[in-house]
Amino acid sequence: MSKKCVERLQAHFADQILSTHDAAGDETVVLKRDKLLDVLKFLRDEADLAFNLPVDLTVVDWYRIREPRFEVVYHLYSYRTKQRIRLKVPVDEDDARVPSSYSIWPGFDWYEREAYDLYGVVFDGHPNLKRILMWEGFEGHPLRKDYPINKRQPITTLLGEKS
Amino acid sequence: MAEILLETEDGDLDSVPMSLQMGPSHPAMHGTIKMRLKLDGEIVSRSEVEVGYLHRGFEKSCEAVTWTQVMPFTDRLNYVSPLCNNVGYCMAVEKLLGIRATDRCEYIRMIMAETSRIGDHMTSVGASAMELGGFTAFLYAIEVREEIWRLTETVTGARLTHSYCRVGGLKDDLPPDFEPNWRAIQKKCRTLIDDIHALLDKNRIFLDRMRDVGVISADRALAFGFTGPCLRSTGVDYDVRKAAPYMKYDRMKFEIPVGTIGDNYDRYLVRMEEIEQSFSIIEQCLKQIEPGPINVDDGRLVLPNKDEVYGSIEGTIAHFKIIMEGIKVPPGEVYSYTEAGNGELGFYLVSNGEGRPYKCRVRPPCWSLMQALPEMLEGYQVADIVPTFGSINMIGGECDR
Amino acid sequence: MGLESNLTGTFVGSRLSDALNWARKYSLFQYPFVTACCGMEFMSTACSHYDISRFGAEIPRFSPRQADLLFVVGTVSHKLAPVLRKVYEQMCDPKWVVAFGACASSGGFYDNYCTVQGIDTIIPVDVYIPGCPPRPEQVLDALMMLQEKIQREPLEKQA
Amino acid sequence: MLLLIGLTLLKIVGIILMFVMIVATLMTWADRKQAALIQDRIGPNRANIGSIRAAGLIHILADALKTLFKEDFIPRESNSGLFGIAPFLAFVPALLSFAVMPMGDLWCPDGAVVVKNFQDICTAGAPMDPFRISNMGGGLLVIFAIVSLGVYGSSIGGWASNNKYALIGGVRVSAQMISYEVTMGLTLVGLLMIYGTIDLNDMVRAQGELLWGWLPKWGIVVQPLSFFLFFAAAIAETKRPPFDIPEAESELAAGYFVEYSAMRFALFTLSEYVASVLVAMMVTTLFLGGWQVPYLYGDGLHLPFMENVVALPYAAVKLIQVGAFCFKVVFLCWFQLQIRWTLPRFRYDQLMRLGWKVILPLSLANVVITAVFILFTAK
Repeated sequence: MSKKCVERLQAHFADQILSTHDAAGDETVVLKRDKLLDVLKFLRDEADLAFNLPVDLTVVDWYRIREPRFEVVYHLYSYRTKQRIRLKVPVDEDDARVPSSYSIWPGFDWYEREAYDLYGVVFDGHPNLKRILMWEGFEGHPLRKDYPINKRQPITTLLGEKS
Repeated sequence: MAEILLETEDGDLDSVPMSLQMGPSHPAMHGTIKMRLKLDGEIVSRSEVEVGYLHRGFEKSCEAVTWTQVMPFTDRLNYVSPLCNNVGYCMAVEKLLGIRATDRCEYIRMIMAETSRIGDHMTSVGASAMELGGFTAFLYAIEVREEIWRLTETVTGARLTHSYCRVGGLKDDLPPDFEPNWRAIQKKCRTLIDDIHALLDKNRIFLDRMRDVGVISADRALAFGFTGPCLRSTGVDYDVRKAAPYMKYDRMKFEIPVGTIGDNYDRYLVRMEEIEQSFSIIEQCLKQIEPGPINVDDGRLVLPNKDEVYGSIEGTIAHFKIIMEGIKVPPGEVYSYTEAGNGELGFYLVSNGEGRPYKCRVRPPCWSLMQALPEMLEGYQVADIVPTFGSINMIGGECDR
Repeated sequence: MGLESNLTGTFVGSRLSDALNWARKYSLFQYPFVTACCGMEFMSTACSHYDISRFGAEIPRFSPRQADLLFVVGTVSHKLAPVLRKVYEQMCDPKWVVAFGACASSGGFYDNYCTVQGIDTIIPVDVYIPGCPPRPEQVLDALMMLQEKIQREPLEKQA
Repeated sequence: MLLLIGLTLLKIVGIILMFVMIVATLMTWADRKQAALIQDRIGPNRANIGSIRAAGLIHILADALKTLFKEDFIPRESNSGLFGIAPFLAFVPALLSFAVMPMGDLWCPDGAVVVKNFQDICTAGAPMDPFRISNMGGGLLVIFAIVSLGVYGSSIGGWASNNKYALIGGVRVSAQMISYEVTMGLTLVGLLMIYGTIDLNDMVRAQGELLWGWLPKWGIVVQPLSFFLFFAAAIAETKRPPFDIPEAESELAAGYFVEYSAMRFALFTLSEYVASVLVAMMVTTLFLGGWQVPYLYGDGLHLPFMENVVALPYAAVKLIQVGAFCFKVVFLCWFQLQIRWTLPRFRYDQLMRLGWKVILPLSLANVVITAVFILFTAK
């Protein structure tokens, strides 16, 4: 169903597309980071694409499995044309930065903050990029594969012992 | 912002904005939200929402357990409608596996998901009424939910955290007396729901508190990623069950109730109407459902019978392998979405071919709703925070995960 | 009130403590510190089917100053822990704490980076309710256990 | 002189302690039980003395005892003097206003006769006034004067707590109570014009007259609109739900008394219940005929359209009248609870709008209509 939009993207941003696939019927486009915002804007504004509902934004950490380590994953939906698409942007660990899509969909505001909080991917141009789920002063990014699951950083200890 | 507030029209009366912190432990904040408010008198001039007080590491926990063991974690996402989450997760894994559940299984899943949805909407409506001081309506709503929970308990064995679904099937079939029980409960619920309608629908105070409060336009709602009753209250008829019918929803006749202006009262009405639609869907399911197997016929996914486990060596080994190593899911990634109580509940699963999820991301509908809250509150009064926040139906487990 | 130390052990003291404890156990104003799933069962306990009010414990006071019983309902994360501690400290004596559900009692199955492994690492707890979430009957049972416990409390503890 | 003081003290004990306080305390119980009834529950019933449970009445005792021995906390950052005195400022005025409430008619020690307009006149000697504490003239004004003092307790308490929630609550209290006092006063003007007095007992006596020979001239009959307006405004004045905006539990946690614990907190809540009793008494006195029982006068029942009088002893009549008054008050208290458990809470500005834009203009219109009516009928 959304084959068409992949073709549209290929026609317009051929140099930006690294690869495409449609595992289990989910159309996926892997993009370069450079002109990401242009691609997103294109997806939102073109009448036959009209991806106006930002569905989901997350990061996959391919620690020691793949290079580059992180993949920022966008899921978009178009209410008008009933299409869905998944975009993936691979970024390196050393340079884990992606331009913020806040200006295109305000709905990605918290998703980007969450990705920053839990994975440490920085979204350039985000107006308020700070931790959202964890508290200020938390060290590290818990959803990275190299963060041990039960490494705790307690703020309060037992009553009586002032921490 | 402060500077703007200090300037009044004639410039002679200064008003200093007051900052107020609401929550996280505040009766209206569900215990898990902190709001920093800038107040100009009683008017909220700016607000900032802080979440994360119930972050329980859903994703990290899921990565540490097998595909099947994720089920209890999904229960505790939206703990008001846990069966919707169960179904959503199972469908995601099944999509990744490339299988489809049996017909009977899908009907049962639909029935159970819809009962869960009724419970969810009842809780939401009741809680908003309670927060407005209408404690009686709240208790009526909880009574409806209680009846439904008692029924689900006979099916799933648990009142709230069911873990009822399994990849490729269900824990158990419906009990034989499910249908008469459901009819009896439906009757009881109907009278209670009528009572709630009578208490609230035309109540002048309730109307005044809900009408034209917390308004959001359809465009803004879409841009914020709204789904579910909150989006539908703005007039957008997006419902996953209609837009991309999964299971047997394509065989169901039901309406998508939509609001007009996207205020609290619309959200209330949409929820109340969806309850009616859910009743009708369950009715249709019960008519269409036919006897048959509830699990797919695949020894790699479904646990063997207890007879086989104790009686044959193959059964023991199969049981052991599935329990200890988990079912094997082919490498790949998938995004599967269903309509949960609050909107589109998406699961983005990544598998590397092992018995555990490599990544199990959930797209919580509340998350998108919550980030629009400051916009929905701006310019309204302190007292309006309560119904607006209530009508969003923020569920901590789902929002913070 | 300063009087207790003189009365401890005397006949008057023990009668006074009996009467006081009796009053306290039937007048538990609760502060619901509700965070997660257990909150749903907490609502059910308050609702018509189970009706916690029979024990005189239905009045929620959202100001910790006026509450006697702190119900910690649901998972407490490290981010929330200081808040819980503060609420506990703001409560006026005498006060009791009920850890409602597995998460509040022990962290439940959330053995990970963000969850407090039982609220007894932060504040003292009087009654633990197991279950994920506990059934309303269990909650009522816990309430009755707490009432028994209150009845047995010696006078000098009731400063 | 000593006798007079002793008698007044006895009346204070009788009326305030025996009646008002007991009704107010019972209201806390009735509140919980009524809620339970409406919500298909049982409500408190476990507290017991021996094997007596008395349908949960014993819970009142438990609550009182517990509150008495709870830690009395004064926040360090608060203004401790004002903080400590505020609950009494709220509670005492609420009790004071009962001083002028007539629970029964004047008592003639040497017998009385009923004159043509159905009022008893003493045959010999001066009438005594055993059913109200003080018979100072202008009872209605005294009540208004004292009730308006009550606002100080709440708003000072809210301010002295040094807590933002309490402050918002305190500000809301003052706004709400001051505006509703205006409306409350105005709704009664029509009544004053009809009865031509501000003495409460005289008003009640005037309500004993019959219209067209059968309809008691109660306030609710001659001023029906004013009855509803006054009742609404008076409930708002008590700060009880649905007008509990100053303490709005879901927004302000506990509003102006958020920092109060133990007895001081109990005094605030109790003063609200006492205010409810006061409202019930005022409505009874002004609109429901006070101690009047229809057709019952000093010498017995004067049923309409019947010539002869069903004779009753004078003392029995007076007793029935006091009983009728108490019954009406208790009924109205219960009625307030019924309202409380049915309606959601107003919003602050909606409450103000209701007061200033609905009740006030309506009561003004009521005054005008009454005036015109009186003008024409007087001719």
